[in-house]
Amino acid sequence: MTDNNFEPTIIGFTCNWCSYRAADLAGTARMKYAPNVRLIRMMCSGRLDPTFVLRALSGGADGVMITGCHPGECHYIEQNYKALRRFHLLRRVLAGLGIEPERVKLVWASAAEGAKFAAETTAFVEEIRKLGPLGWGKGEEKDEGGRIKDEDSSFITHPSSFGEEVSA
Amino acid sequence: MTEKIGVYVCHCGTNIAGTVDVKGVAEWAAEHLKHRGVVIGREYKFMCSSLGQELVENDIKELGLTRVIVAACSPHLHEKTFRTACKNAGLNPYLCEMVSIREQVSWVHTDKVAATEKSKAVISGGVERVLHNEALEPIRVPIHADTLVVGGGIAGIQAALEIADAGYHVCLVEREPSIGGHMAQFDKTFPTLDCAACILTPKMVEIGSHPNITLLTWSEVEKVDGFVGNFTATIRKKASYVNTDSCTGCGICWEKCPKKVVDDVFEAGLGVRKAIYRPFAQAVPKYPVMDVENCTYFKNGKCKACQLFCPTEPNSINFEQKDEILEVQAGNIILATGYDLFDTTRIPQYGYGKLPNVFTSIEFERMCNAAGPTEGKVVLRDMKTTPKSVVVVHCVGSRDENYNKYCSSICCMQSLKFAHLVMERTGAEVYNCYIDIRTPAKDYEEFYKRVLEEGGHFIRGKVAEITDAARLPEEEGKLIVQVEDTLIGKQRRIPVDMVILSAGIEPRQDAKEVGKLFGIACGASGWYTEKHPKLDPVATMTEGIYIAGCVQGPKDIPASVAQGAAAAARVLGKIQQGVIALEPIKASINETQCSGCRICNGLCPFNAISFIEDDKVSSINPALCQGCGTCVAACPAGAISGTGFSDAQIIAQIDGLLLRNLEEARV
Amino acid sequence: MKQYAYYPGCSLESMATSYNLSTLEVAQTLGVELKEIKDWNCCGATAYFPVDELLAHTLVARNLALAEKDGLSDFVAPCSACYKNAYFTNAYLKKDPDLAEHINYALEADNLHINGTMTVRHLIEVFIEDVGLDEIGKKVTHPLKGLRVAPYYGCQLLRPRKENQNVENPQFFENLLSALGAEAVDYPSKTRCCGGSLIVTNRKAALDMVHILLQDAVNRKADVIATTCPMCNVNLEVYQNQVNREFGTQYSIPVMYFTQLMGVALGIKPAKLGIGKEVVSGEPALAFAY
Amino acid sequence: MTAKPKFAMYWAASCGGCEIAVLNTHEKILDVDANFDVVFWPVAMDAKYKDVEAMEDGSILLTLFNGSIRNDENERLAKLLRQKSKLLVAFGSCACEGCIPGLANLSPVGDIVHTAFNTITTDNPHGIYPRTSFDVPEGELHIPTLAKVVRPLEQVVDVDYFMPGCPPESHQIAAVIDLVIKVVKGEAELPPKGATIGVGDSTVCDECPRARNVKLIKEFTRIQDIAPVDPTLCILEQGVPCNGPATRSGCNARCPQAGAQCIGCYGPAEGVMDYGARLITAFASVVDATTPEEIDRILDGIPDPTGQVYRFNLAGSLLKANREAWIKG
Amino acid sequence: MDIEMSFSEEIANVMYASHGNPITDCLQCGTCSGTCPAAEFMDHTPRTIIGLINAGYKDEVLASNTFWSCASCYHCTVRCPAGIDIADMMYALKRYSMWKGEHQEGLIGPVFAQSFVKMIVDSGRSYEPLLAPTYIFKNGPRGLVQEMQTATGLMLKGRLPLLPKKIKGLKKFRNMVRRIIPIGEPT
Ligand SMILES: Cc1cc2nc3c(=O)[nH]c(=O)nc-3n(C[C@H](O)[C@H](O)[C@H](O)COP(=O)(O)OP(=O)(O)OC[C@H]3O[C@@H](n4cnc5c(N)ncnc54)[C@H](O)[C@@H]3O)c2cc1C
Ligand SMILES: Cc1cc2nc3c(=O)[nH]c(=O)nc-3n(C[C@H](O)[C@H](O)[C@H](O)COP(=O)(O)OP(=O)(O)OC[C@H]3O[C@@H](n4cnc5c(N)ncnc54)[C@H](O)[C@@H]3O)c2cc1C
Ligand code: SF4
Ligand code: SF4
Ligand code: SF4
Ligand code: SF4
Ligand code: SF4
Ligand code: SF4
Ligand code: SF4
Ligand code: SF4
Repeated sequence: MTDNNFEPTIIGFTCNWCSYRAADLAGTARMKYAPNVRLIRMMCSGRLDPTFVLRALSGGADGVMITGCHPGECHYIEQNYKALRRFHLLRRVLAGLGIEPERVKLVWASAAEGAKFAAETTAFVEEIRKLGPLGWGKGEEKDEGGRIKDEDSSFITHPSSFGEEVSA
Repeated sequence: MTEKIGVYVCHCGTNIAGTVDVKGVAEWAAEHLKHRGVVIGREYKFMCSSLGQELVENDIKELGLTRVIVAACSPHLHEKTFRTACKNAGLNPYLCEMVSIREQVSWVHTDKVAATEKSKAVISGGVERVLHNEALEPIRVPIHADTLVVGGGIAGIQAALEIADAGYHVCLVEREPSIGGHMAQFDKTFPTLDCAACILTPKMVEIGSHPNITLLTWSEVEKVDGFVGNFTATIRKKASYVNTDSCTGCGICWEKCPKKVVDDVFEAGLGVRKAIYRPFAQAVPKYPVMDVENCTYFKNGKCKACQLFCPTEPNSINFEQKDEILEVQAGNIILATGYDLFDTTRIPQYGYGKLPNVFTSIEFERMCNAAGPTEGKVVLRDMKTTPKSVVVVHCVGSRDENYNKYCSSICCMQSLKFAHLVMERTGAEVYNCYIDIRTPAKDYEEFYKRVLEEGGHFIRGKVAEITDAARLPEEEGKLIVQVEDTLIGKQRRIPVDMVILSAGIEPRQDAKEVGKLFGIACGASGWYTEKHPKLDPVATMTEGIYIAGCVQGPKDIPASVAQGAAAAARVLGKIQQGVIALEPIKASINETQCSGCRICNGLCPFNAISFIEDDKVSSINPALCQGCGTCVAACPAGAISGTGFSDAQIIAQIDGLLLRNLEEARV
Repeated sequence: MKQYAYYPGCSLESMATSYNLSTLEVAQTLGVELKEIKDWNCCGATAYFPVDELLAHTLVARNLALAEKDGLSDFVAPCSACYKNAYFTNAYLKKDPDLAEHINYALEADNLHINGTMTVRHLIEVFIEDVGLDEIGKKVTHPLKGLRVAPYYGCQLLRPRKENQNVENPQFFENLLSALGAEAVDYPSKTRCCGGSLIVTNRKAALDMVHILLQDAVNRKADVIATTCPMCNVNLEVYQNQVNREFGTQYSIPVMYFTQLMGVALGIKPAKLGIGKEVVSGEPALAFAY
Repeated sequence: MTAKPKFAMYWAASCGGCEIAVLNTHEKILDVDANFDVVFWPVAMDAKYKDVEAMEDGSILLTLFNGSIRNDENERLAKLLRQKSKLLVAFGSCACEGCIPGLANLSPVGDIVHTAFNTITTDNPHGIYPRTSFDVPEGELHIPTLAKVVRPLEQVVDVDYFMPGCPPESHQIAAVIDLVIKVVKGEAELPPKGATIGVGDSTVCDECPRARNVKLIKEFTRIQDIAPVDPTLCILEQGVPCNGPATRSGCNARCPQAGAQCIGCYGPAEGVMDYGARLITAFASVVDATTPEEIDRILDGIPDPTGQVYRFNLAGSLLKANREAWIKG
Repeated sequence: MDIEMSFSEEIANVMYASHGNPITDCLQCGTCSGTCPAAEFMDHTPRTIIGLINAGYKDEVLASNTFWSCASCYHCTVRCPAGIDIADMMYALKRYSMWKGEHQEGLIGPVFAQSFVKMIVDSGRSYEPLLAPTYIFKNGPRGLVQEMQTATGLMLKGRLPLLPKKIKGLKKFRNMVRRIIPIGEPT
């Protein structure tokens, strides 16, 4: 399924010291990249709680980009390694849930790597475009009580693939 | 209470307005985020101008805004500006958030529609986040006026003297029996060729006698507790077996000591000392230390010659002395533990250790030193023959993927110094084999010129190998240095009597462990990481811990001294302030919810998290916490929360960015 | 007892028969079971790479695949060039799935497949690592006392770097010689190239390189040069005449395979070790062993 | 004497363990009878749906609803009981977060039906599948139809209180019953709406007697693969992924006390949005490695990470289901 | 993007990919040339060749005998401070020049390499006497005499077999080779 008009929505988590600055640098240098990524600034990639990724994916994002300082260059010494470990386990869990692990990407970008940030962002948007929409946001629209609407809980009656009853 | 939020969208001239429909965005926010508490959406040409700031201030006062969003450039540029404006208008500055629609929208996108839509999403995210912001106050901690300096090389000496002269107390801890560091080993120092001892000794003496300095030599820091303003260091003062109250440093003990030991540290293996020794004549302090590994008495229970001959009353030799553990309080710490020399045996093709007349740079320095093992004579390993020809090899272990990738930055100048000294003392022919000659400081190029004028030969080429296998008669009995002379494109074999390896410099072997003690990190090459490589080279990421000299990276004496002084200035600034305000971006643990699982305990690089055994809960020391948030994200019980970066804030921002807030009213 | 996939290589069937003989004898004495790979092909020494890199790797891979098919996992080559080729093809195959795919496609045509389960070592490594110097020392019946041997490692045994090996001043050959009771000479050109691959294509350069090796050995008063490779051996031995003619020298120094020296020390009859096939006779140097 | 307040209990998609747990409160069950008028409890007494329908809205004081919402009947009853009850309690893990039935969300419902009716373990030579409605002379018969995903009670109706556990511990049930009785008598106040009741403040580790240290794991493994197991040391420290650190306390650390790792039936701690995320971060935090290869090697020791972190919570998690089940249903 | 490939990129591309092949990282330090045992016989030192490649002097490089004089000893490779596999690069240059059919006149290397490969492809094994005629005359009459003497000496010692060997599964072997390089259809 490739939808040519599909514009992915991507949430990017950036670290205050490196990748957020890399994004700033890409701006200062007027580099161009795809507008599909919306960034959140955290103090460190180590702040990345997997909940955030799950929230983004379940709330309508088609992909999540996590960025931090290169290994060995973390502003907080070694916290990006912790982000790396979580990222690895999270991807495994997502795969178990049938979600392409490629929808979550980890990029190391130093404050000087504006070009890398721009290039990785554009590349990621293209990767997600190829994967197609994730399709979670819609299902969670709530009615006034904060519950899933009736029409979403589409009941199964007769899936066409099911065999017909054969009279004896 | 219902929040009143003001949204301000900046044109930045045409910087933003050129790509984003600023007016449309401001109106959209006012209308579509009304149910989220936005009471006003304004646009303005230059938000950071004084008029722009006044706009915000007036709205706070007149409309009673309780939260502010400024959509403009990067928060790294103007967050402070707008937070200050809020503060001036009586709003807690932490209730103001900036979102970037310039660096991250208008400058990087071209499609006006997409850029405008993204701006709306970004603002929506900001609005949701700011709804969860809390009013915060900076944390204030008092600063202890004493300073701990670790490492008594030239950098540490300089730092200690600056602070002590300013009237504050310093404790200087040095691992070796004497301060002085590497500089004490040299004879002359480039580029002016002053005698190292002549300029260093006065400073060492000053340290020894300064009323504001406690000097702890033969000592090491074992533990550091506390945080900026209030560190407690546990220091082990190793037993020297000499009672410094009575010892006069007369030297009779080491004269009489029968046990000779090759001095691998100060004399770089070229000279000998005794089992009881003072590393060099000008050592500070003047007292000897006993090397129990080699002392005959400690080995087989007999000797005690030193005690027998010691003339003082009471006798200064005390075989019963024990290590002492001291605790020192300090408000700030300066680390100046210097460097190690690259181990040249790691490059077997240079023959060091196998070919006797291949010397290291430090060996050569000792040889040139009038107080050294050859009394300043430049001779071969036989300690008598004067060399007639010498090759100085540059970049040994530096600029090489196989060893250290970086340039050691001192060895070019040091090699030029060696060329000069060899010519001055022996008249020998000297060849410098180099890749590039790097002389980027005042009077350095002039020094290079001088060596050229003195007749030094320069061969551009990294030495491939050094051998004693002669092929031609003129090579017999010589060291042959094989190198491509790249300027003529020929492989050359240069037969000489002596080779000096300008070994590079490396982080101290224990730099990583020592760094951990103080909560600071090493970069990829192993040097300590500074807060900012250009704008804050002596501070570290850990408040209150400073670095100076070669711990921060390879550098020469002038630069080490400059950093020592700079670190001292930073510390003095802190002491003068009396109290320090820390950003209130901190993590804290809810004790009721904490299960004491200890998952978080290993995660904080600043040792901010500790486990309280009695209550079986973990706890965070806010002064040590740097606010990275790693533990917040890690606690499986959800017991850790962070001010300024709470789960609620980030989750809300995610929802806002995804525009999930538009459909329903949840205020 | 562990079996090794033995890859003799072409030279051991022609110029270097004595290497083959002595290898098999010594292996047997030490209880190392060498099982020759069935229908192996030439690995191409250094001559394939200039033509086609993929072909070069494929030819090597075929031998590895044959060994795999035999259910063996330890590939042993006595020739340093063969060893180097096998070592790197094997290493690249393991870390480069693309290459492995290409090669397996070609191997399919020969009903073969390679999974990358092999470890590749040189014969001398197997003796030192698996038998052990202590064990070898214990089996020595005729210590090579007083024999000054120049241990010639050559290049392909060491280079390019294999893991964390000391490529500039290795010591394992010296240690082996000491275990045999011989005196290892501090041989300055022990890791210098003998020019083996140039002997055909650039005779002048090759002879110059051989000359330097002989000169260093003679200057260090070696009685014999020991080698680990048929190419080095032939180069250093067979071309001594040509060197003498070219440089006006008088070299006549025996060049023996390390396995021959081991054999002598282990008390194996010289004839069984192919001793006597040399152009420069080793007999005077080894006289005491007769 | 005023009429006794009314009590109901219902069993939706669940195993029935919750009902047993209520009976397991022993003599406490008599208090229920003494203090309440049991109007609807299909497992214990006969009653018709239409009787309930006939009741006045809000006339039942307390309904303990166990089981998740798997089909339209479950949903209908959930809505009905919500309408008729003052206090609706999601009782047990299934009602709170989907529990084991929720693991069905790993597959599209079509696959589930297919597996049930047409695999080698089923003797169904003609490939006959049940229909959800069928015409008989008496009229049209309905059997409940499956929803595309299993949902916890809260995703269908408003819930007043949550009482997790698979099943909830009997001492906790007893405590809750006591509390409600006290409230009825005016001796106590109800906790705020939406609260989780019958649980502790912290997580299982809080009640676990095992000793613990800073954790650095080089190898994850299964408990049966370590010998000997240290009975006094934290199981997680011994390399076995224990869900205790993330699981709400209240069970008295039953599993770790008995020598097994906690598998997480009490659900997330207070304020936690996604239980699985908390476990991901907990396990990842103790992995002692810095290179991707080494991290992967260590994580290989957790063979089914999704099952490990979502055994009881999948339906109640942020993502709720496997993608295929969610999209295709 | 149709940017033309630089000569150094072309060469890097014919080198084994997983090395990274950073030939543009060369510092021009000369370690390789200082090390090279064959440097004296090369018209350009290895370092100069890298310099010429990076500067795009393709014709000069192809006309040079440097890479044909390389003994593949890898001594330069292990010493290069920039992590460049120079010996591998020399192989790449050989391949490149044979591919383009451009090399210095009168070199034995290219002929030898080709006849060697042909022999192996034909028989699966190598055999010294068969190879000899292809290059032996290049060394001139004196070389020929020397070669004959050397060969006779070996023959007498039983070190030169009289007949070439072949492997058994030759047909399948050739099919395998065919999947990599064109050697003509099976007959
Ligand atoms: C051969 C050579 C020649 C040189 N010549 C010149 C020259 O002519 N001119 C010039 O400008 N520069 C020269 N330099 C550079 C110069 O040596 C350095 O710039 C300077 O010494 C750096 O001083 P430092 O205080 O940072 O380090 P160091 O001199 O290394 O001092 C560090 C001190 O810390 C102590 N220490 C280490 N670890 C601990 C610990 N854990 N606890 C307590 N104490 C500890 C050490 O014992 C030492 O005393 C030369 C360098 C070399 C190698
Ligand atoms: C082209 C170029 C590129 C460079 N790039 C880099 C780089 O990338 N990274 C790097 O680290 N360094 C770089 N440098 C070096 C860097 O510019 C200097 O190290 C640095 O700017 C020095 O700062 P300064 O304050 O000493 O002097 P300056 O920047 O020159 O500042 C001196 C100030 O004093 C004022 N002034 C002068 N006389 C008087 C007076 N009599 N009364 C009052 N005010 C006076 C001047 O107007 C000026 O504002 C670069 C230099 C050049 C030339
Ligand atoms: S700590 Fe590292 S990952 Fe985190 S913000 Fe800083 S630099 Fe980035
Ligand atoms: S007792 Fe030890 S230190 Fe003293 S003189 Fe004897 S050997 Fe030297
Ligand atoms: S300072 Fe000079 S000798 Fe030292 S590493 Fe740098 S370039 Fe080489
Ligand atoms: S991770 Fe959380 S629950 Fe565990 S000890 Fe730390 S704060 Fe307490
Ligand atoms: S937020 Fe970071 S710095 Fe603060 S205690 Fe937690 S891990 Fe340590
Ligand atoms: S065994 Fe499980 S429940 Fe007990 S302390 Fe360890 S992790 Fe927590
Ligand atoms: S050794 Fe390496 S860096 Fe130096 S010239 Fe040769 S290729 Fe270039
Ligand atoms: S590999 Fe080639 S270029 Fe390199 S040193 Fe050996 S002969 Fe010279």
